[in-house]
Amino acid sequence: MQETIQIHNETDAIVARQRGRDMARRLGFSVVDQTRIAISISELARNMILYADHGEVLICEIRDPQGEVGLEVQVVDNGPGIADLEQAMSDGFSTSNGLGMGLPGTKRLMDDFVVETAPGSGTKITIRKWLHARYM
Amino acid sequence: MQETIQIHNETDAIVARQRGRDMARRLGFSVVDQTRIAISISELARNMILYADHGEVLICEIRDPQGEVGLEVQVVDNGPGIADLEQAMSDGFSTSNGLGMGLPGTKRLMDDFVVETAPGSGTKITIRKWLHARYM
Amino acid sequence: MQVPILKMNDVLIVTLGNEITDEEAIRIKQDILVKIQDTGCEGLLLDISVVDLIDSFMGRVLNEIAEMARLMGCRTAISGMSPQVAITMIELGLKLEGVYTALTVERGFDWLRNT
Amino acid sequence: MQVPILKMNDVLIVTLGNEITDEEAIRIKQDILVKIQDTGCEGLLLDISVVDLIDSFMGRVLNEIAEMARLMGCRTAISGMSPQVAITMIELGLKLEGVYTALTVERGFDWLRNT
Ligand SMILES: Nc1ncnc2c1ncn2[C@@H]1O[C@H](COP(=O)(O)OP(=O)(O)O)[C@@H](O)[C@H]1O
Ligand SMILES: Nc1ncnc2c1ncn2[C@@H]1O[C@H](COP(=O)(O)OP(=O)(O)O)[C@@H](O)[C@H]1O
Repeated sequence: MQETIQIHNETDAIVARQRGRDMARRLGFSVVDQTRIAISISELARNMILYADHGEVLICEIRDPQGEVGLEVQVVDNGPGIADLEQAMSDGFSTSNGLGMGLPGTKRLMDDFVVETAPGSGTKITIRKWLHARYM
Repeated sequence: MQETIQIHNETDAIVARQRGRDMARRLGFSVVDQTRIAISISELARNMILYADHGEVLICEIRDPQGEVGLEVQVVDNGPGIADLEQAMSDGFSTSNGLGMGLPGTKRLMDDFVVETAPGSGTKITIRKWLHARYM
Repeated sequence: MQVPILKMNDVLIVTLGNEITDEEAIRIKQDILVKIQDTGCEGLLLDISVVDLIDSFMGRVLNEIAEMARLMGCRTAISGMSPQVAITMIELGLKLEGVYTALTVERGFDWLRNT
Repeated sequence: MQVPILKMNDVLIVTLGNEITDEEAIRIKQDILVKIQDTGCEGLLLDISVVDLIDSFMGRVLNEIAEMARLMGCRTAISGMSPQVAITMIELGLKLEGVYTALTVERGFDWLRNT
């Protein structure tokens, strides 16, 4: 299972989080995990609109070497990138008078959280949730 | 429609915000938008008095290429300018024990917010509100 | 989306939907505040039982409505938050401050009528 | 502008106008505090129903009056804020803390008399 959603405005972000929730439900995630995934997609997609204007969200089913089922979301843009990632990942830091909870909060909600970014080369954030998390 | 108000003291700032409100009303802006415009003029004109001693406020009707009606305010002074604009734009930053909400707050209230400034060459802040904002 | 605002015994009741955009949020705020002024109601009940998540955007909207209503002299209660919404909201790091919370519409309503 | 301060049943009532300058703000603060001392009133009602915006200057004046009155042992209620003032004040980023808010003069007055 794999889906790609182009993100240009908030309505797209709402569609993407709904798709994430649907796929999570089909894979057998609990309602709480479905919500963790949906809220994470919402935060990252809104960031993309705000800081990078547009981009895309890929949602897919994954398996690890042991056959463990998971859901992976990639949020990819060609925006300005994040210069100081450590700062951006800290609770309350925001360059837009936002709450500054999006990145650190999403990290708390998911099992895996990986950022690839550099100034001028866009941002790719990959998040994963495992059906039976070995660590939570 | 265009008006220029010379700003030397707070009474002038009060006149300027009243003129902004009047023009906004004539252009058909809602009472809430009229208030957003008036409060923004008030903040910027008070800053001017405080940091640059005096200056002027220009209020005019504008149209974008698609014919969309808007109201533009230019707040111009020959004061010391702002050395670190990013810092000045962050919530709570003030060099005068102020609340530090004037610049970031005005940005939130308006549709467009542009600052041109350099140390020693004064400050020009241009703000706009569109009658039917395409992005809010 | 035009959000209907119900008036019942001096309490305004608003049922918030799931997919509120920025523009809708701005309109909802204005509609609620004008209604407070027009009706003189001192209680506002936001029912969120159909809301399936509260992200930082929605959290901000709820906090702003409650704070704006308070400035006018009207108290806000929020009813019907589901367990998954509560858990994920706290994990994300959001807070709802200065708002009374109730399990059901009935209890939120009773609280607003009796304070 | 000389702001009249009305005393009614141990509550001081002040109607604030729209265009308060720094100097007037200073005088209003002094007048109110002296009046609190002279009358021994424990309640202060600031009616802002004609105020058409609260910018950071006005927000600071209101907060200062309330805080000074509190230090003297007098509680403050603010009544009559309009929807557009509430919305823009919050969007600007201002807060009114430690102040009771009421929809109308009557309700603010009742609250001050009963607490
Ligand atoms: N896709 C992105 N592109 C560029 N910068 C970003 C992106 N996402 C987040 N950032 C930066 O990281 C900061 C922190 O993000 P976040 O924790 O979500 O808080 P907020 O969005 O409230 O500011 C943002 O203020 C912004 O500077
Ligand atoms: N017109 C101006 N000229 C020079 N500096 C200014 C001007 N306007 C604002 N500033 C600087 O920007 C800072 C932030 O302004 P603002 O957000 O309005 O907060 P505050 O006025 O409460 O300090 C001010 O403290 C000042 O240092």
